[in-house]
Amino acid sequence: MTEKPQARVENIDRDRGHYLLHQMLRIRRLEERCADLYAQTKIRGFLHLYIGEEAVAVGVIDALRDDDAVLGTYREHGHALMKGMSAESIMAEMYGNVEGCSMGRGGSMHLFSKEHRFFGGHAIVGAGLPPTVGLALADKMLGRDRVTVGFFGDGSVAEGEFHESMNLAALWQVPALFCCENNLYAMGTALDRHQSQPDLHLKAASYGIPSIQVDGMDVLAVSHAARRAVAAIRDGSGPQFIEFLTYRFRAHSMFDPELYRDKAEVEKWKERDPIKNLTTYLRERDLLTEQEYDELDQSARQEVERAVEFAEKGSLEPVEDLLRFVYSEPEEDR
Amino acid sequence: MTEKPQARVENIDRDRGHYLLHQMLRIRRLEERCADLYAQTKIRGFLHLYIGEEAVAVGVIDALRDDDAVLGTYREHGHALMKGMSAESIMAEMYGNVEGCSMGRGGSMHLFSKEHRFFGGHAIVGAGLPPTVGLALADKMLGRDRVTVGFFGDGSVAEGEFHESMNLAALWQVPALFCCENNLYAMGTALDRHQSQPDLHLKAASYGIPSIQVDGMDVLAVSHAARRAVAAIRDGSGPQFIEFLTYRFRAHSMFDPELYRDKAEVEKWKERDPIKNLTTYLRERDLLTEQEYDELDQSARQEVERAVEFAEKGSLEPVEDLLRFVYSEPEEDR
Amino acid sequence: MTITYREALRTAIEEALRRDDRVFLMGEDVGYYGGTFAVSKGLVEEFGEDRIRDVPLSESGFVGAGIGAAMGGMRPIIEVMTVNFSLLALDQILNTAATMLHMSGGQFNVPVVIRMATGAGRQLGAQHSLSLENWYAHIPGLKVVVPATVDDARGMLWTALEDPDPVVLFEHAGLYNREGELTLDGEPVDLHRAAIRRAGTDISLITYGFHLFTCLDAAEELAQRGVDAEVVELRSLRPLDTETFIDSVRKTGRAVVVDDGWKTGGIGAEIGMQIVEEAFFHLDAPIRRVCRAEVPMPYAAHLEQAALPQVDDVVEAALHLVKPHV
Amino acid sequence: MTITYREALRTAIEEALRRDDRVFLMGEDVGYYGGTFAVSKGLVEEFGEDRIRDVPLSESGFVGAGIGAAMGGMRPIIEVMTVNFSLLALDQILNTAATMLHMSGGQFNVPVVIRMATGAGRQLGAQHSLSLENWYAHIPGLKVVVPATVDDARGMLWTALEDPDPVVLFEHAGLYNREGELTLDGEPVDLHRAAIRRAGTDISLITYGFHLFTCLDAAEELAQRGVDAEVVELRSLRPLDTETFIDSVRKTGRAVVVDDGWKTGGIGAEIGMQIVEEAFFHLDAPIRRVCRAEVPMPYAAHLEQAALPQVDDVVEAALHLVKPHV
Ligand SMILES: Cc1ncc(C[n+]2csc(CCOP(=O)(O)OP(=O)(O)O)c2C)c(N)n1
Ligand SMILES: Cc1ncc(C[n+]2csc(CCOP(=O)(O)OP(=O)(O)O)c2C)c(N)n1
Ligand SMILES: [Mg+2]
Ligand SMILES: [Mg+2]
Repeated sequence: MTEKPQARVENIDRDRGHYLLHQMLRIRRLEERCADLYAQTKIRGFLHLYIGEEAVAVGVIDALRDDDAVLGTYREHGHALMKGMSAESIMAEMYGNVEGCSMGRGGSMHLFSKEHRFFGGHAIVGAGLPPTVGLALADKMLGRDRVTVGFFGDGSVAEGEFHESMNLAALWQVPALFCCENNLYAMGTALDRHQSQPDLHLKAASYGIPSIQVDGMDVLAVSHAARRAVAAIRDGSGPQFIEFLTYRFRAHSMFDPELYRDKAEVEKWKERDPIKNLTTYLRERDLLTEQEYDELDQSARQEVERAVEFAEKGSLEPVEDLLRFVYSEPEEDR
Repeated sequence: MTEKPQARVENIDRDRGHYLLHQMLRIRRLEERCADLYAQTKIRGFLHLYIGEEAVAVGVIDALRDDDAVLGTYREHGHALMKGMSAESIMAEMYGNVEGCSMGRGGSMHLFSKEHRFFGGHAIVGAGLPPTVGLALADKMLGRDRVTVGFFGDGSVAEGEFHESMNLAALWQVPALFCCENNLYAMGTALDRHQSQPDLHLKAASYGIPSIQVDGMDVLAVSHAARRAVAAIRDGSGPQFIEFLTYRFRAHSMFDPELYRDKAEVEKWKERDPIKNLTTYLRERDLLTEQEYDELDQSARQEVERAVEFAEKGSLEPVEDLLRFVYSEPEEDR
Repeated sequence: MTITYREALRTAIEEALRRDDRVFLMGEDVGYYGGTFAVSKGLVEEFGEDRIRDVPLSESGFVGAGIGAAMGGMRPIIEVMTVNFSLLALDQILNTAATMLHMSGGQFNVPVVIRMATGAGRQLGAQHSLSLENWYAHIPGLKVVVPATVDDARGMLWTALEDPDPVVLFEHAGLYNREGELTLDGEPVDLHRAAIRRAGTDISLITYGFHLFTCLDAAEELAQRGVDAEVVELRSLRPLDTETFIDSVRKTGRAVVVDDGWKTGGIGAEIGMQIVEEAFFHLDAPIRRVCRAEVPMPYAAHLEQAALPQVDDVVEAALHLVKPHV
Repeated sequence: MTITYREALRTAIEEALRRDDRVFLMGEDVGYYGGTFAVSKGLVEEFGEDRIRDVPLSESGFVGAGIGAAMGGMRPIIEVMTVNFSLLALDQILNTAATMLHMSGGQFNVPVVIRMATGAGRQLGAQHSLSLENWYAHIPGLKVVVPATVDDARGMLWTALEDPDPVVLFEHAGLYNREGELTLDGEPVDLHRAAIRRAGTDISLITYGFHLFTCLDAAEELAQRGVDAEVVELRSLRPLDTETFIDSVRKTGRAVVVDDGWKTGGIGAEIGMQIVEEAFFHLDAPIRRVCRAEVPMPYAAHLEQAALPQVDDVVEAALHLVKPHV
């Protein structure tokens, strides 16, 4: 039921290489800017950066159709951006502006977009999984060929809800792709200190769900695995599970003093930076010039700056509206 | 990590054969009488009978020392009796008498005895498992060589708490024996309709816990497996898991119309009745005469009748004491 | 037509399944077992396994899955066998279902109906006898309804299914066998108005669910003693129809609140407090609460009955307020 | 000596670990991370992994394991990072810890201490900003304490560890950095008495936890306006020290209850209701509640602040009762 990690198998052309690189750069630059803005107290609350893990969101979500659904955790900026949500709407949300994707009610941990079928932004670890199963169940019951993708960390595999969800997904054979972002830590607790069996894809396999482990620092490997999984799920073959081995380069959140790991370990992983990784790959094959890289990077940086400008000019929801959205308003009924 | 079901391997003598048979008869007769008394409305609330599954409690608890701990579910009369609690104290409890093992506060689902280290009687499915881990952890931290045994049904394996408990038990290597009483149904839901992977011992194995599947209708097989497991645990080798394949001959509770299974299936399993099974085994080896069987049975029946008499003559706690035992009373502080 | 509360619920579920393809019932043993309280007996044979969906023992999992299915376009009726087990699903109900619309800035509503049995009185002991309606009534984003009559048992489910937001429906297990006269034709009923089930002038007995009948009996008893009690049945615990019970107390000047849950922090406190806030100057006496004793429910019948609100307790509380010196 | 609330808690934990070998601290990231709120920073280095026990994300599992360890002779301090995540462990807390002694007819007590952070105000959004002290205070079998001062942060843990029954200790996350004067020598403190933190004659401001400081500030402001407010800090939410706050209201005749949770069914309703039951004829005015707005907590700062009880809200409520026509 489980397979060995996949080697890079995608033969990519220049356009696709540039596209994937650009997507990762967009996420990286957005989040680097977020870190600054947090220091400037423009962004508040909890802020969890995805820096280092971009290949996962990019490779997986790239394999989806617009009408497929995505759910993430509190570490979901990259997923939201990749699912098509604008950097403006994300940045405005972190500013707490009414122009934000959740009208400023959600913040960094609760990005949502109905238009893009991006279902959050879940900050209770593991709690996004049962709804992932349910969204997929609805598609199955309604005879739609859509796929629902849930992202979650290694930490959530210890939560009971993870197991209840795997069992339900397997029993009902729902069209869901479970993407475990195994970055080796749940906050400050190392994988082998929170999981008696750290090979997490074996957990899903024990439910009879096809499961593989993939190098999450290699966007091409991610993309290949995701495309295969999504195609199979769309064809009606039931749920699939992919464990992505990845690493976060930054602290867990802006409050984390990182006492629990060595700088050297972080540096070692940075050598496998997915952006550097893909850049080297493309350069080696003469699919990317230095100037092209700079252009892609500049484009990403400009997009982020536009987003910051947008947020800076944004507005706050009137306090009188505080009690809105506790219950649906008549025009929203469906 | 997992092994094939064990064949009968214990070479038993007459005394031990009689002993095990007698224990199963004690449970059987007690519960048959409970069913009558329920019909007579002497016993109320929920009543879950263990009839058909006696070999499990008998074979496992027989392998324990007095100072080992046991936790069960709401289907725990047999376990309580086998752990040394008197039929009187159990019957009185079901009558709601103050002489009952839980002073009439618990009823059939909540039998307890501090003296016998019988920790209940848990009626929330799966909820006895985390405390099982904790009791074992206490022994480990305090350097005691005691074993804690938790019994639970196949249904609880679907609960998140089961998985959280397995992971904790494995991470901490606690001296606990997990006994899954897989009777093929969770209320009216058949195993393969509530578990995507119905080989339940594989679940525990996926946490790195040594796990086997054993014929739960054969008390000798149960006993053999339990002794091996308990010895290993006591030696400090960490938790173990045994899945017992068994069957309940009666309805889930006294309210269950048993719409979900065929009479024929029940009859087929009754051919493997653990009492009949052991009786035949002993008879075939000339270790049991018909008269001896009758004596053992009579002794069990008499014990039950004494328990009923005791309960009939029992008394009720004064209503004025309603609010006792919400908090510890000064003399109980320790 | 006279039917039982159980039949009223089954009829409601059956009608909903016929009316709307998006509706399905999911829960432990709703299918082949026939429903723990036999509410869904026979439905799996008629509607099939997909729409009468047995689930494993995974309260958080299947409630969360129901929430997801609702967001995906279905109209699930999730049966959590009893409120006792709903603790395992509370995170999904509070942190996902009740907050989703708000967190998403109004984008994602969750049209889910969650049914659960509640209450004590059948000697099921501490872990199977909770009444936690007050906890649910505390949660913004939920609606909480408590049908007591057969009309409401039949009608509230429909209204709940038409609601775009999560509705929790509490069924007191002591009501399933109770018979009542069906006066409505199964149409949806108003969810938000309390009902005056007996008009009176001397004192207001305010309650919900099972204790409607405790209060009606108490009112009869009180009538014999010359006290004319008004019985207000809340029907919905969130939102509370403050207006109706405040009007009643303004008229009678006295109130007893009868609550199936433990006293401290129960819904009875909320009702009492709202009366103080809105009708203080109309009160001729303090307010009294008749609640469950603050003890995990004992198994023994005599202790259990002593722990639960009884007709006599209500009568005594009312008399104390009306005739304090008698 | 001036120390922070965080330091007071750390000192208390350290002292407990030294005093009693059976004590250990368990929770997510209490060890190598140093504690989510840095309360246990440095302790794993001193006491080792066994006694400063990091646990996986398994709230039900590790809380239940702590309960079992307590029954097995240990004295665990279980840290559930925040009340938001405690929903996942609520079944163990209510159905096991709080009922065990009763279900077993007095045989098995559960000497466990469960600490959790609570409260909002740091822009953490709907899923990380709950205050559910009232839910815990509703549960017979639990004790619920809410230290607000550094003396209580240090002393209550000791008392809680000496208690034979489960004690839940709520720490408002907004207090960790707050400094205060330590007046006691770290001895155990009384858990059951409310404290008069400011004496006054005109009105009683009754509160707990973080809002002690809201109320003290409001009392200053009220003093400027000629109103002499008494501030009652409950300290324990279960049991409630009814006597102390009732005495206060008997004296002042007026009360404002300030509660960090949502209004409907909050602990504020209970306090108010007890005043009505016990001191109705001493009341010169209705009772007012100042609570959190009934909305899942929004992220945006201005909305969050608008949703939380503020000094001005307390002042306004008090003035309304004291000088209704001003
Ligand atoms: C149920 C629950 N418990 C605790 C937390 C606090 N918390 C937030 S993130 C986190 C670690 C999660 O680790 P992982 O799942 O590996 O995701 P990562 O942050 O590494 O992406 C913890 C403990 C929470 N949000 N929810
Ligand atoms: C958390 C929870 N959910 C539901 C129930 C209701 N219930 C009681 S027993 C049971 C079936 C349990 O089956 P299993 O674990 O296989 O044990 P068995 O009864 O077969 O011994 C159910 C659904 C419960 N007690 N607790
Ligand atoms: Mg992680
Ligand atoms: Mg079973």
